[in-house]
Amino acid sequence: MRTIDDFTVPKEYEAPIEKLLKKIVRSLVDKEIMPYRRTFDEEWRHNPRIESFYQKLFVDIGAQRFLWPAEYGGWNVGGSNWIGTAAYVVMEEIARADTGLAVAFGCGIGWSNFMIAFLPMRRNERLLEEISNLYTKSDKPVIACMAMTEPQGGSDIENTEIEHGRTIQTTAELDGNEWVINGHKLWPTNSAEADLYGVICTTKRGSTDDRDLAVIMVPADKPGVKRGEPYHKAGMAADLNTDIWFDNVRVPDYYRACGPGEDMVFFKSTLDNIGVLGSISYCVGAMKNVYEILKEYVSKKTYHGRPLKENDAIAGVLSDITAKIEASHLMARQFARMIDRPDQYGSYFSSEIRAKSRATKLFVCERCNEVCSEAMDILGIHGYDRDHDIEKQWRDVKMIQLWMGGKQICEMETARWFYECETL
Amino acid sequence: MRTIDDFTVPKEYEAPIEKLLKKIVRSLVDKEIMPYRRTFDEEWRHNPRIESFYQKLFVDIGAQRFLWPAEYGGWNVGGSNWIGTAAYVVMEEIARADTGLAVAFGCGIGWSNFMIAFLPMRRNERLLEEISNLYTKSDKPVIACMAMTEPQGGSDIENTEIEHGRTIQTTAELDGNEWVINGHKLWPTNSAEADLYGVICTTKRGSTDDRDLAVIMVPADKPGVKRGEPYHKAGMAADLNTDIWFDNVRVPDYYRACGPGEDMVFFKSTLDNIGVLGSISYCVGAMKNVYEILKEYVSKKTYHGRPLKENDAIAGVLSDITAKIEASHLMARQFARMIDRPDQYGSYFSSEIRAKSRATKLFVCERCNEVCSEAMDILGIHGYDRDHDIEKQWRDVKMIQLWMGGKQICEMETARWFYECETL
Amino acid sequence: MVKKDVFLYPKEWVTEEDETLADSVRDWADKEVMPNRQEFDEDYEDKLVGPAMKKLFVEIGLQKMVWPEKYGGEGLNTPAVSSMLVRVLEEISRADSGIGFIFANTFCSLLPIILEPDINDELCSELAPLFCKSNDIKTVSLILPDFGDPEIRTDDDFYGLTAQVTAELRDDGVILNGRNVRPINSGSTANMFGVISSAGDGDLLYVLVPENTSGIKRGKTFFKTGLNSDKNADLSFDKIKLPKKYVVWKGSDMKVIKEILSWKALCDSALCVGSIMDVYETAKRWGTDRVIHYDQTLKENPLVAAVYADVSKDIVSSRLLTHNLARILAKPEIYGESWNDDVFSTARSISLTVMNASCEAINKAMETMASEGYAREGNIEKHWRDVKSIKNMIGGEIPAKMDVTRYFFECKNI
Amino acid sequence: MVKKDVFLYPKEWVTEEDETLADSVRDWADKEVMPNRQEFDEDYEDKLVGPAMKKLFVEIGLQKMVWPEKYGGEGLNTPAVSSMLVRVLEEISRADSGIGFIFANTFCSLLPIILEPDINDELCSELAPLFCKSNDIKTVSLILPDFGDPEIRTDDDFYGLTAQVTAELRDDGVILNGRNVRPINSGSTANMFGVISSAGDGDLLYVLVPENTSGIKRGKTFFKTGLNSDKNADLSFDKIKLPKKYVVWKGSDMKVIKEILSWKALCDSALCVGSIMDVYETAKRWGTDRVIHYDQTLKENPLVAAVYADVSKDIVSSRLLTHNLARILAKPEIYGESWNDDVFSTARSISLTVMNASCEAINKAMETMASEGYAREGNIEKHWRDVKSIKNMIGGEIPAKMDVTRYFFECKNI
Repeated sequence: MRTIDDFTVPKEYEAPIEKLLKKIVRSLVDKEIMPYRRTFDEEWRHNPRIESFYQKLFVDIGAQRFLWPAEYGGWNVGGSNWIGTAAYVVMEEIARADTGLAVAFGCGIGWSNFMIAFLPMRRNERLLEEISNLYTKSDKPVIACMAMTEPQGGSDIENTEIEHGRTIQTTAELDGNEWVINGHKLWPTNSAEADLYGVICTTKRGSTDDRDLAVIMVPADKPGVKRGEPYHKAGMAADLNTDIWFDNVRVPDYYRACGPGEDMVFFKSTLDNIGVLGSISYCVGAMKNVYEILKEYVSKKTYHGRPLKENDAIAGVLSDITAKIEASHLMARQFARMIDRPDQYGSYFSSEIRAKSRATKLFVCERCNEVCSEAMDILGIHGYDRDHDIEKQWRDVKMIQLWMGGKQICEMETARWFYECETL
Repeated sequence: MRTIDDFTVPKEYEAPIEKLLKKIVRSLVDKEIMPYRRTFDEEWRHNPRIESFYQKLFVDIGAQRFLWPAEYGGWNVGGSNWIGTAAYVVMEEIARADTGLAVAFGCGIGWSNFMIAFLPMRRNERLLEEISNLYTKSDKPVIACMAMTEPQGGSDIENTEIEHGRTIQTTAELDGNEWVINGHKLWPTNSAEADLYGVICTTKRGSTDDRDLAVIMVPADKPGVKRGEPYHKAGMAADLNTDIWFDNVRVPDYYRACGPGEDMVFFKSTLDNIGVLGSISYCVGAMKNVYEILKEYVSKKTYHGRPLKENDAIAGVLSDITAKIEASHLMARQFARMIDRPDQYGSYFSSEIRAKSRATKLFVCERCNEVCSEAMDILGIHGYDRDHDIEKQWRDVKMIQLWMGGKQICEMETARWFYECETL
Repeated sequence: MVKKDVFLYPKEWVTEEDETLADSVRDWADKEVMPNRQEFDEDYEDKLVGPAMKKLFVEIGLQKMVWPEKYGGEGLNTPAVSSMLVRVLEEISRADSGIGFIFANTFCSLLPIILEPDINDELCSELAPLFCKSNDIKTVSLILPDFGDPEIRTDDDFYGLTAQVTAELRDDGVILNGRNVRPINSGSTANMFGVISSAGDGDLLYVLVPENTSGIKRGKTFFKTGLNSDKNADLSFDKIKLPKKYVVWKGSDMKVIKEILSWKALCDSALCVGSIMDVYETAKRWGTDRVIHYDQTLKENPLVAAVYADVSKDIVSSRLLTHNLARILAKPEIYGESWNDDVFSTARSISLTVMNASCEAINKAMETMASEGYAREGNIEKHWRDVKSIKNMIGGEIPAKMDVTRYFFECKNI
Repeated sequence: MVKKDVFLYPKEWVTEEDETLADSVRDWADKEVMPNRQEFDEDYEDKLVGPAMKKLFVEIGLQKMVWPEKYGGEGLNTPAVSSMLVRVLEEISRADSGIGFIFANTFCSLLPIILEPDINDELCSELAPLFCKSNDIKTVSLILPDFGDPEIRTDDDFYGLTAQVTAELRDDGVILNGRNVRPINSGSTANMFGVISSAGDGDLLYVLVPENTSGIKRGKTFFKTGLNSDKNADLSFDKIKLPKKYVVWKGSDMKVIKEILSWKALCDSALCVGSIMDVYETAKRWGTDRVIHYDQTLKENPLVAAVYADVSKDIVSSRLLTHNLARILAKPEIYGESWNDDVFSTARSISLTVMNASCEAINKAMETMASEGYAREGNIEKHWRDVKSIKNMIGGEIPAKMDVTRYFFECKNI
């Protein structure tokens, strides 16, 4: 019988430990998440099951030691040339059960460490050591959060090519050997439960000089950090979003990630590489889950006295869904590979990779929304009840399309590169 | 400046001579086809320019010697483990200029030789020698044609999994050591100009036994072969389609391709492998051409006093087009790779490859239709004139979706495998 | 607030009385729902929905209106009620589609006994007081054929779909049986059930079942995507027995089912239109207040404006089509009866078109609002969930499509 | 042949006279076009199109009808002509959209001088005889703003689009200039040109230009995707000089352009509807005659039937919407004037919806016909090319979308 593992995997791109990783994560989510995920929506304020899952995945299995350099107690996977694929596979597997958890995981351990440790720029050893210790030595899950969006400006902050940080309202001022941070961020993944914030701020309001953009690490327990209640959303309840206010928050000067100019590169890479890799993995994970649920339903329920899947019209929809998953998965795997092999595909800081990453997110998110919606429609009057989980995926995945500047910025970044537009 | 070569090529899948092949074919079509293709539509009855192009490509460059085994005077590319990719690249390049020419090329030299020579079944040496000599020794282009569709039955003949040849009306009877063929075929590529027909027929009308399906080679100059006038179509004028009647046509018994049972495998492979590889390469070639034309148009014409491409709304459409091309191209390249590497992806006779090939054709054709249509809409009141060639591609590519059983059979084959349907 | 005619509709077909009623429903919505509508979704203890509904159903009196005058109603029980229905449902759905959905399905369930010229006097005289004299909300839960389930039944009762309930007609009454029965609406709360059941001999029955009939068991109210003001639950009918008078219709020609579905198509469409007109208001406000690129109003960005064009187009068309369907149902003398195949197929066609356009419109509007489109407080995502749920309750897109093709292409077996 | 009301439309709005005229156009189509319509596309020597058009334009008399009675016309020059126009264009387009397209654009070009209540007596008395008394076909070629070209002009004259012709108003007349001018229709053959031109001072002019004006040069008739009964060619106006009376309108409020575009939206929609109703006929015939799986009628295959449902839905909606737009234009006293922003935006919205639905419907119908969908003899691909061409002639989808959003979202800069 065909399963989600029958979608084509480009064999040439498989990571060395890919199959093992898949197996470990799938068995964990099948046990810890799948049986309970239907209740997540009502537990959007507080969900103890997620904490227990984090403990198992981050600490017991050791995911939070995964990426770090060996010299700081990590497993150095972040330095391998298959990190993109490995990260993709893990996130896809979690997303199959719950995309909210997958993004919480992706953002929680993904960006900060990977970036600081492995970006080919000035390595901020002192900060790296501090953060790495936080992750590798802790026996509690450590959750990070990248705080970028602000109350106004749409996707201006993410629109680095045009705005160059001009609209950022959160400020960082150097006072002696400390940064003083003031501002208001909202919506980021993990914002309501993070231990560590990476705050996108400006050292000079209104500036369009890339060097004035700063990424500064702010531990959540610093005085002046205040956060709101979790938002109530259409779905994706496992990811807790809220407002964060920084009121004269002081951190040491070396908490700035990389420094003037390089912070902008860091920030872009967070969006273009890790952000996109995550987004498309969540979409594909959700779609594969839709496939497996749908398959069971259409094999059981009948129409004209025969299983739904034997009706040509329904089979037509099933096959459209399948083709979209196959295409999205292949596109996603290609992108993961491009992250793994800059020697083949060029630096992942390049404008080419940025454009292609956005084109990929644009395309995969759109297909994912369609797949979930079409599947729901097949279920008829059972499509809208919690029992089949497809409606959950439908609600959850819309968020992926909307975040990181949404669909429009993907369109602008894609057009800008492929058509040499200058003013978008 | 970005060009059609900036769509992502999976580096790991590149064929050894891929770049060279591209260059040779592109320079040929840029010179011989591009400047003249606008007139093809009015020359649908007879087009001398195409003949000259064939002479250059098939004979002078030697494309018709390309695939054959070395022992029969060929270059043995058909036996390489990069034949799928190499064939894909060549067909895509021709299709960029004219999909009708590309399919005429693909069918003209592609299927017959490749299949007989390299399918892992009984090798019909006597036939192979005869046909290979036809190709490798001729100083004129040799054009082949696979005759399958009949006046009734929709896609029944192509629907081998369900019909098993039951509806084939063209018969082959063994009379001594000769096959006697009777029947009526219509629509196949090259039918109006082929030198050699591969005729799908049955040795027993109404049979559902795969062994009764026969693929028999019929040289066009045999007595009893009659063909009609070329059809007048919506586009794709460079491919000449017509009716063919076989009236007691006699050929030697060894002109049957492989024999009972194996002919069915041969036929399926023609559709699932070569047919699909061709179809998707034509689509991608056309889409890339649309991209380059469109790019020029939106860079020049203005709206609100600025180039069209600098209008965000138009850029949005441009980027959707781009993402569709990128996705289709990647999916197509993956399929070519799967043909190249049965060691990695399994035999290309498998039901898995069949299903995935159809899913790929389904998906890529649909995107291609959308891309051409959206591009045409951007052009406004210039969209419908011959001058921009986009309307030509729009008219031409619809055919690709319709042939080989059309969209519906792609849907049924995909659903059948991924959902284990039994009665579609 | 959007003027009621920003999106043009054939005003000639809507009477002044219809507009007056629609205006009072709009007032009700603004007062009773809008101020705290975000909480309507999780109003598990019925502190908000019930009281608001009561005002609408009882005080404004919707539940009384559609009954014949001679039985205590207000006599809006002619086909000409359709345009009023559309305007009223538009206004309810603008605030909360779930409440509109309950009213719509109650109305559709009662149609076969209340609608001129075929009034069922026996049942009207018995049931009208319940709806016209009570101070409580009264609703009917509609139970239609569904996909089959091999563990229960898979018979082809209604063009490939299976009746969820079986009926055994005896001399002294009718016995209904069914388990895991999924109603369209109000399974947890309805005062009556309108049930399509199969007699097994090729005939279908439409039976009205009072809630207190012994042998009815209601399951737990389940969580669902949207329409959360409506509390739904699966039911079981364990050999429930009813007097024959409750068998409203019996036959093999599907007449009553098609009548109900044609009117349900109208109501569903009107609910969708109400929703997307509110989405329009919200999106417009957002697009006007939000600034990007330092000094550009969001709605002035051409890419966003292109999305708004798609949203607007969908509303323009959906509203016009819905009002046209109302007219078609209002004038059987011109367009034919609601159960005729041409009207039935046209109704199903229009409702599919409107639902799809509405889902698409909301989906796109969300995409211009970034995360706010996804937050409860953005007031868009609820419509997105509600309208998708309405579409689900059409009973599967493919069977609905077959209803369209069957007439236009004269098919027999689909 | 499909009955004219298989797809319901608001018959109440169509008069008996309208239907009678439509019937005679249907007869014309069946007799003059249908028997050899496949050849209309390549009728380079005008052996078929011209004679057929002449019967329609002159003998049946379409070109005379819309002129005021007092100038020799038949007085169908009121807004109420809209429903007749739709029915007639439906019938023409069923057979050949190109011919309908010529008539539609001729009508739209003349609107500003012939339509009640704003009749231009001077031009009517001069021009009416040309159209009403002649035994030859008389047509007007419409020239609208287009995307700009840096080698010519890129001014923002009409919401970002550039007038293709510039005008210089002098005391003794007007001088027009333009090169590479692309008309909407009939560049090769028209007897007159209806030209939107820019005065350079923010004002636009609508000028009627007789074909014999010196300085007009017509390019070669070009090959195009569809609408091949219409012979189009680029033009150049080399300082052509005209008396002032030919300046029909001058202003900065876009009034006349919006009026023309609103009516053009109606005509384009009606043409699309006529096309897809014929596509429906052909697809139905094919689906009924064709056998697959040995003994299954094609249309009984559920997958094919699902495609047919999409096709049917698109026709149901498109036809209703088009007739609604006709009503909106027919009744300015209820819905407002055709150049008002709400009517203009609604018209643009409906025409976009109808065009897209029509393109989609034909596209899908083709997909059920395998190669036959692609062959000329299948009689579908011509509609596919024609309708796509009509859509192209809207002047770019994005500008049209901006026309929709500008009103509904109150945008200023798009």
